Amino acid sequence: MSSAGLLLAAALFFPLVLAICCLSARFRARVLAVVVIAPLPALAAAVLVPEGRFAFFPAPFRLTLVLDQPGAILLGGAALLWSAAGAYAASLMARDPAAPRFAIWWLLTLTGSLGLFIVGDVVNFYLLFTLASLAAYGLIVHEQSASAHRAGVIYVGLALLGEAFLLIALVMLSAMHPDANPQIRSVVAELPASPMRDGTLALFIIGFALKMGLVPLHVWLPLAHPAAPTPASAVLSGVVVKAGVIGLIRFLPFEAGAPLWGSVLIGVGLVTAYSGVIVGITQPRAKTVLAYSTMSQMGLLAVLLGVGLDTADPAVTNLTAYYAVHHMLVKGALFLGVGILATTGGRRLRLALLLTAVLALSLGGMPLTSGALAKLATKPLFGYGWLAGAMTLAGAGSTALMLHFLLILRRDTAGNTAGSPALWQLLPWLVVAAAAFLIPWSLYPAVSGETVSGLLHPEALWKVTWPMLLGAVAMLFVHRLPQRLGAIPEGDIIVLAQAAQPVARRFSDRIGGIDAHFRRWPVAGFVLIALAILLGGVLMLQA
Amino acid sequence: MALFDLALVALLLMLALRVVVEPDERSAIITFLAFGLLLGLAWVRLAAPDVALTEIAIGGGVTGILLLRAEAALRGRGKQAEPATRTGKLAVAAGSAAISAGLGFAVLTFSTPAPTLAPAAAQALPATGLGNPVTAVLLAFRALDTLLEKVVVLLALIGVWSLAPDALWGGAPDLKPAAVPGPLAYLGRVLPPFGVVIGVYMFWVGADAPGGTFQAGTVLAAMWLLVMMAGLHPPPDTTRWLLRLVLAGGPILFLAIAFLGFAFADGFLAYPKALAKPLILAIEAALTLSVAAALAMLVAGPARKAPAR
Amino acid sequence: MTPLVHATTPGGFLLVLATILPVCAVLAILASGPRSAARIALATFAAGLAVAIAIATELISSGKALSYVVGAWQPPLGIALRADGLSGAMLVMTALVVVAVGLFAHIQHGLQTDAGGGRAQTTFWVMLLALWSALNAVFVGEDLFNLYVALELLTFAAVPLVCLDGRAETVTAALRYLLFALIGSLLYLLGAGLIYGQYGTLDLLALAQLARQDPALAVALALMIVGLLAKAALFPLHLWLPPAHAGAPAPASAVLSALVIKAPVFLILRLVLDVAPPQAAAIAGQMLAVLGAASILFCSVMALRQARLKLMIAYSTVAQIGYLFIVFPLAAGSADLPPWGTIAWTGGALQLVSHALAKAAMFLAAGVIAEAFGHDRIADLGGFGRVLPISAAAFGLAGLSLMGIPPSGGFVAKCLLLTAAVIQGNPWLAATILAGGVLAGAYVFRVIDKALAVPTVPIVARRAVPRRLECAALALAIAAVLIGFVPLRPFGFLQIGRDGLNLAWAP
Amino acid sequence: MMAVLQPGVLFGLCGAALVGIGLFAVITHPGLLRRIVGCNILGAGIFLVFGAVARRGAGPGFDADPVPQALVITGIVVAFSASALAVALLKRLAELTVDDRAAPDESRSGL
Repeated sequence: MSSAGLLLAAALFFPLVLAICCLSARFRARVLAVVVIAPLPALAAAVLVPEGRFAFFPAPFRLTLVLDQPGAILLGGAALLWSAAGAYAASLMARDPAAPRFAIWWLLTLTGSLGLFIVGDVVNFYLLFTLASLAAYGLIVHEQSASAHRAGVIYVGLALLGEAFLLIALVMLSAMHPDANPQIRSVVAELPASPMRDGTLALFIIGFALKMGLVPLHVWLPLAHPAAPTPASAVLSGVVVKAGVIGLIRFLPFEAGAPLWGSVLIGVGLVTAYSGVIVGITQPRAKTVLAYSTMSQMGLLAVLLGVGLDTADPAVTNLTAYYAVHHMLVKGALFLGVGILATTGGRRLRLALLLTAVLALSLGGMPLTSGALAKLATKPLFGYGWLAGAMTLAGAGSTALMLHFLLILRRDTAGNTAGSPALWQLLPWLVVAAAAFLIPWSLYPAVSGETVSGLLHPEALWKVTWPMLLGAVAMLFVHRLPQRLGAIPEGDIIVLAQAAQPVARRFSDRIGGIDAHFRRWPVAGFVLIALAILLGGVLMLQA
Repeated sequence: MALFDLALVALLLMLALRVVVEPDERSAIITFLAFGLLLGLAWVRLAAPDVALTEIAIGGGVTGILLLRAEAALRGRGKQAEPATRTGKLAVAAGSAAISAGLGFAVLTFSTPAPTLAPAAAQALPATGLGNPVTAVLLAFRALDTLLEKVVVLLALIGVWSLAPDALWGGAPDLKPAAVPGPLAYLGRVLPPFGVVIGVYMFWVGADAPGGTFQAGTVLAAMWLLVMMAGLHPPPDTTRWLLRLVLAGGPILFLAIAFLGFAFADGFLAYPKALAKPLILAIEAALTLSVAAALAMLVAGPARKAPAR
Repeated sequence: MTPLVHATTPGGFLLVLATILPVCAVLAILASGPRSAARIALATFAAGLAVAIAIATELISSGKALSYVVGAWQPPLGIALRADGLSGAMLVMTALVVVAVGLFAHIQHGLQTDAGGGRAQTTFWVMLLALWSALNAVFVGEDLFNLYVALELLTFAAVPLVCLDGRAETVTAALRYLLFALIGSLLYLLGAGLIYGQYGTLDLLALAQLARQDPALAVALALMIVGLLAKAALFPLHLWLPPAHAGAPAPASAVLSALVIKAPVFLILRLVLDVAPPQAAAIAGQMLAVLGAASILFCSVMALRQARLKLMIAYSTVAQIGYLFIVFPLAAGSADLPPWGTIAWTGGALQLVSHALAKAAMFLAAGVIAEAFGHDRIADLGGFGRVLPISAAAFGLAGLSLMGIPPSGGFVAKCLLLTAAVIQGNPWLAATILAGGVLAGAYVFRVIDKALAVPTVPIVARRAVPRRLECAALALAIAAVLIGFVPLRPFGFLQIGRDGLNLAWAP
Repeated sequence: MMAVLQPGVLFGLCGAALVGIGLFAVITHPGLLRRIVGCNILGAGIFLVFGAVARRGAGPGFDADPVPQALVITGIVVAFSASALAVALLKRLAELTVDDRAAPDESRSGL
């Protein structure tokens, strides 16, 4: 086993081992100190390990790890964010008696979400996906408020549903494969020829869309992300939603293409991108606005993947990963920033607000920021048709949404007394913010195939600037709309689901009534006789 | 004889229906007992004297005591639960009739010539030294069933005992009615000696002629019950070692001989050829006592008196 | 074609020991009095576990089924015992669950103030041992009447367990259970009689070759299968199960739910696969699958509705039993593949075993909860995970298996069944399996959510519960998870001893 | 027609009818004691079917096949044990419900 393989394996197993060590009470008491180092092997692997696939353990338990470009990009960014957010959490929760519990959920979610970026076989993908999905519940409900609990319940319900869709999709994908635990690559290569191709793709898209928060399966996202403690919000919104992205990257047949499902993804993605902006702009809470922004950005990623699927362009996976890592770091930094700003006052507040503003506008594509890079790198994909226009408009929407976010922040921090955040909260924030700037710059040439100097060209600058101006103008108008704030409740269409509750209750009561009926002695006896006659009759007819 | 059979069948069905529709609990049970005795006759007509004896002793005798005592204990507070509606009754009646019809059809279409193990049993009979093939089936060919069935009876008995209130656990059941009716006391004094003789005789001839451990055991059980009900001898505490020994003794001896088969014969539950008959007789003797004690205690029910400490 | 006959194989005597050892212990307890019950039972656990493991080892090393001709009387006159791979798996599973539950009960009894020899304790030991005997007899039985006696033994051992606490509700439940099970076993006996009348033998191996399509067999199979369904409590014949399993003391519930209802299911499997001719098996399988699917969906919703933890687990049992019945159409053999070569067969067997382990763990955990808090109302258990972390973990791990979440035995089982449904193009069954998993997730999560909650008024234990007690549940739950790692397919353990029966499947 | 009148068939049919009657009783009768009696009728019917099978199996030197007869003997004993257990449960239940009326809610304290 090469040292590269071992390092990659350590990326997966190190946090897992730390989580298992928590069985010891002594270790548990100090576990907060290690959450910052848990993702470091992954970070090292993302930088040091060359592309390739590595197999561990003999046949029935074989685990395949794969590092390719999209995986490495996402793994590196995610590991960095996990580490920084971990440091932030360790400082934030130093006095919280429930911190060890939080740390265990943290480590488990971390293991799952990082592992997903490198796992190469079907069974272990599902295992890690499940781990990331279910362990995140512990992060969401940590604060034990009523809203956190409600968010957690809705989250788990939808996550279980997503698991079911994903499971049947994976089974359909690999049912015909002779190997009990096939490689993702090889079964996906066989997918276009499968008779169940369309069904499988539909189920994959549903399953992963749920995780990404695409309309109409997004309802958990704006409830769950704001409910969690700040560092958890950062990783949930930054990394954990990317489980859906990596899923689509791994399981959609980009080589062969699937125009129908590409169009579906584009359509769903656009609807998500716009509705995220429209609903987000009515939200009065900063973290909720960020959650809707995440949803909107996931919509854009879905459009990217849809285009790739439509045109059978495998290169789209790299670009998607690039866009995703930009969003991952920026969104992580923004969530941490909300926490920082709440404890900052005086002169430092202005600096912090400034940095936050840069980060926020980066999502809208502010020139020279990662957002601009991501938008420029992906622009060629859309050509010059209506789709390019739609994407530009979405960028304008993002700008408007982020301006709304900044206005809320200014309102919220207006009354802050002078003070400064703890060093170990400030530092991680700065690191993530810096990474959000540096990593996309350093990757740009490799991903887009163009030089960095091209970015400074006035034409390129204008290309990203005018949508921002459009967004700013739009915000000027929207700002004046009366009764905008709170017009749409958090979680928007979940309200409809709640209206259906009496129906569900009636259905359940009906079931209970039927059960009570069947459990009466004469009825059960009659059913017994009837079953015997039925079975006997059928068998006799055949004899 | 066909006419007799037809009349018997008609009578049996009538009595069974009567048991079902009779509103009065006590008459229904007495009808059922009559049904049980007639059933014994049916078994004679089926060339099954062993079964006939068992049916009369258990179906007509011990079950009768059991049900009548239950009826007396439950009178006035009998459990009425979940009555069926009229349509429900009709539906169940139709269903039951359909089941009967299907069964009848199956009985009529049994393959001919009828498959039988009689020749095989006849061939194997000499190896057991027994004359009664039914006894041979019970204690040699299918001895495992008999062994497990003994455990079933004991288990039912322990189950019945477990229904005693905690404070009375290990105590004695109470069979004696508040006032012992004269005839019962008289029967209790007169019958048992005869009964014991009949029981021992049944056991003794069982090896070669109709009869055997169950029939004998049941007769003995009935006699013991009579004695206890007449108040001549109170039932023992369920923790009494003698009672426990008699109960467990039969199956234990059976098991011991079964295990010896590993060493001295062809394996578990096999008998050495020369000793087959004496061994089987020994097992039967112990089992008869066990069966008698178990059946009697089953009828007697759970403890109703605190144990003597 | 040469008829298959039973011949005692080396190690065949182990089958006798498996059925008879616990019976010996019952008799020993009866003879020596209640005070020694616990000691005798504990000694039997060790011996019985050793026998079960020896049987599994012998099966693996010889690769053939174990047989024993009792008393050297060849069937059909005599009785034979036989254990193939599936039986072996059942025997080991039974031994594991019985021993874990027995240890739990022993620790629990130790907590009570009065000395041993009490009514409930002695009865528990006797019934547990008898139950073990009966289960083993069912799993190795080859003779339809011998199996009837074993089934009755099982019922008579199970019924007193239901009403050990002697309250009116549990006695009602026990009586209802006894009567319904009695109807079931009588129908089974009737079917056995018809089969004897038609074929002159009760030996399953012989029947596998003799059975043809004829009316008597049709009626017999219908009666036997439906009678066994009543004992297995498959929806809509589950009237007796929820009150009986929820009312019994925790260790009793654990064996009732984990093991006792598996015996009739196992027999249905044998009847359909070994006795029924292929077309009849296909039709019966379809009907059983419909009932199984209804059971999964209906009783999962019912489990979700329950306010009491033990009732919830009991309904979950009825739902999980449903999975064993949807195996029939999925495992339908083809010309070149016998049923036991299919992945659905493996999945079904795995579901049987992992459910047994998980359900026993769940009931034991529920028992600890009830012991600690004095009630099992789910709504009032907020934060119990803080007080009883090990039990909460056991419940959660067992829940993973029920939900079919990896890594666990339940996951692998459901995955195999799903794969079979997909390969066969049976979307309804696939959807049922998935929906059952989601519903199971919902009702397990309801409890987990309570375990993790932090209520405003912290929940306090009415009495302290020793860690040892909780560990029995945890061990079973861990076993239910680990069973997911047993490599079943290349291993072929479940196929041992089944190839001889190919004859019956040749078209 | 004569074939039907042979004991081996006639009593088999009688057994079949008894099974139906017994099933009807055990399912529809509201009285629990009568349900137990119904079970016994059901059992009697089943044993008669066995008896008919045994009678049909008469061979040289035997009036009937001894194996089903032995099975019936075992079955009768098992059925009696079942009745005894059921009756004991029923009596206990009657006692408990009477006690309950005297001292309500005593039984609800524990689990």
